[in-house]
Amino acid sequence: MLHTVNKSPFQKNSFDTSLRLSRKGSDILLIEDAVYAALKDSAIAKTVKQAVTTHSIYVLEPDLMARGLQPARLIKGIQIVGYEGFVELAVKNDKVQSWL
Amino acid sequence: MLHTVNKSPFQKNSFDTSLRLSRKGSDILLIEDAVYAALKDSAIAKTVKQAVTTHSIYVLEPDLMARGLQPARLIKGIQIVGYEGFVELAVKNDKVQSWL
Amino acid sequence: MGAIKKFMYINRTAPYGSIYSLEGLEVALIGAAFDQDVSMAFVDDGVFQLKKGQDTSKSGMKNFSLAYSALGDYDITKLYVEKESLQARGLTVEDLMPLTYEDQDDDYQEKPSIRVVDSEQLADIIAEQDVLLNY
Amino acid sequence: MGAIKKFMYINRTAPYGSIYSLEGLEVALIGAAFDQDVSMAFVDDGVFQLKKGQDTSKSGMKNFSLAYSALGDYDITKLYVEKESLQARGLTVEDLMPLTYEDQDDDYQEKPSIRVVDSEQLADIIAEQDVLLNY
Amino acid sequence: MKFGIVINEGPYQHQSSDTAYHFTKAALAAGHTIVRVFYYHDGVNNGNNLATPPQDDRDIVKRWSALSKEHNLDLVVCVAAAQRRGIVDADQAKRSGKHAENLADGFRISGLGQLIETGIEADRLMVFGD
Amino acid sequence: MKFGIVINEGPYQHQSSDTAYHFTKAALAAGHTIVRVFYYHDGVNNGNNLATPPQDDRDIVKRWSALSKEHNLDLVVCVAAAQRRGIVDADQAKRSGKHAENLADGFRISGLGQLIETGIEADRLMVFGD
Repeated sequence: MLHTVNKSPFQKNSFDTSLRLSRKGSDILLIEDAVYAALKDSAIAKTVKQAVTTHSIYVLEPDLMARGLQPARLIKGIQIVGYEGFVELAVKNDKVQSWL
Repeated sequence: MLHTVNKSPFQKNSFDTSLRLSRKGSDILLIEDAVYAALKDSAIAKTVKQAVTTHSIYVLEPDLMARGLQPARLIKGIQIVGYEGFVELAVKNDKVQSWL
Repeated sequence: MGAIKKFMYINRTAPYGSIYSLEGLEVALIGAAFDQDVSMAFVDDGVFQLKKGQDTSKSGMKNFSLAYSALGDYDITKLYVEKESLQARGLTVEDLMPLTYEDQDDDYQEKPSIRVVDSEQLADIIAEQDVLLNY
Repeated sequence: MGAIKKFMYINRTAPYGSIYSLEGLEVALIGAAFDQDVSMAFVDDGVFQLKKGQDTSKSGMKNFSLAYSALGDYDITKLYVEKESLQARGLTVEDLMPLTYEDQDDDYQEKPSIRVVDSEQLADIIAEQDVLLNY
Repeated sequence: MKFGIVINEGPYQHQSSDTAYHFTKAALAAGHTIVRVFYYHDGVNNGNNLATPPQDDRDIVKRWSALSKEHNLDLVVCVAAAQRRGIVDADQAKRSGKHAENLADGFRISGLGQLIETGIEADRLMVFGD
Repeated sequence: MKFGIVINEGPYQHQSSDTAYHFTKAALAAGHTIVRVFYYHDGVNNGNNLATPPQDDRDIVKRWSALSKEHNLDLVVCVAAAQRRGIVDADQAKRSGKHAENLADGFRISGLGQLIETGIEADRLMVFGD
């Protein structure tokens, strides 16, 4: 199952809820302001590093770029995809839930 | 100085920021979804009880009523005002900051 | 149109502060006519939608809370409320409206629609759905 | 119109996810013509507005980050960035655009506009303002 | 005392316009003056006269128009925000080659300078938004 | 594969409509079908043809109209949400006694049932909002 999140984890609880209500092994795609969750050295980096071991975490490249976040700044294990990759994730998983 | 907050403290960081960036002794008025911050026994009640000792905390009655929150459910020391009281708080304080 | 799908409406917002919950309920009521397998989840501030005693007379908004009582008549009988969300907000199931439905398979007995589940159970229920809409 | 007022624009939202930061910057640039005492605060996700290297070519949005460089020319020279917000996001001031202004009172020397302050200092600065707008 | 009111969200989606309306009414009832109501961001949608809400709900656009008429309120919609979102008066419609206007009674379209002026003229500036 | 797209926020204020647009384009480019794009809540404002964004910015309304024309997309605006917010086609304008319509090319107004139908017909339903 694919879960998308579009809110900054520093501003709203959507990312937390996506972790709480997704099964282990799910795919989580961070889009829009949720891409900030992928940042190394943040106050929530520990939670995200833990999540990388239980979920497959993806981040949308066009949204990373718009916000000036370089790939080197991301937590290891998070995978970068474009809009094509977003479509592929939606095809690969049989259902999609958007945490707004 | 009057600070207003209109977001649920369970959903967004506005209430936290209002506490961090307001001086002790300031007035804080909880309106709209921020009225939930006044609830007893919640996961953030400890923070709010502490805030009542450093700030004057008010809550907007029409918004409490709409959401079905009875006065008996509120943390002690939080004062209930109507729209008239909201206006009076804005008059009494020489400036107003809205934490959205 | 083929097989029946599992539709779940996931409610995460409080009422009145924004319109999502009201317009989300409108979707659920309209959707009931389509004979799908429908359930609703109340998570995060969504649990506040079911709070008893809503009274909008002083704020001038439309009080739509009574419409939740109609869900049973529309055969929407599975309302999952997340325990962790209730607890974090200092609420218990007694704070919620007592929503019920008449069970056609059990001599039309009146039964509670609200089912309190924990996060792990709800994650499993969500994973079983086909179509997920969010309000 | 009487005395000069202290205007502060408090920026708490990230760029691109919503329009508040772009339209907020438009207010600051227009407001500069009114000869008030203007400052800006960057708090919470607002600090991301100043992040270096924004590139919207793949997302098709308007890249307005270069307009922050114009603030100095508009005599908006006090950009307060909250230290706690930077730290929580794993950022340092080196991650931000190097915004500067020419100090008319000091032989037009180029000086940094960004002033990192802690929460307590910022609370004091906010308490000194007359008009507060939020983006 | 002179109040300025800023509304940053459209009607219905968020409560901001409701709260601002009740605050404005209460301020007027207490004898205060409203320098201006300024609509910015999606707030400009409060001036869309093509809205027809359900009969059992409040009519937010008409309510602002009526309050403006009763108290001679200056309701100003930001031109730049309005152009982005499709709120136009007859003049704007002509300039941008649109087939119609949709600005409600009592509202006028003007520049962001009016927001700054409101901040200067008002004793208190109240911001309502999301 | 058949995708359904739901958009719950208006243009510009939130990124949702942008993300939905790029997703839709990428899905079409990969050979997938779009059953319908359904606009709900403030999403109905994506269909307001009175918008004139700045020339150096994208025109979100026109972009949807153009994509619809190119790929024969069904763009549906929810009637109840649209009435609240003042988005009307010629028929709705007549029924509600409005002086004008403002629904952009390629969009049509219909009921919430179309949203449920999209969920039934599509292999994947994608929700974009705030």
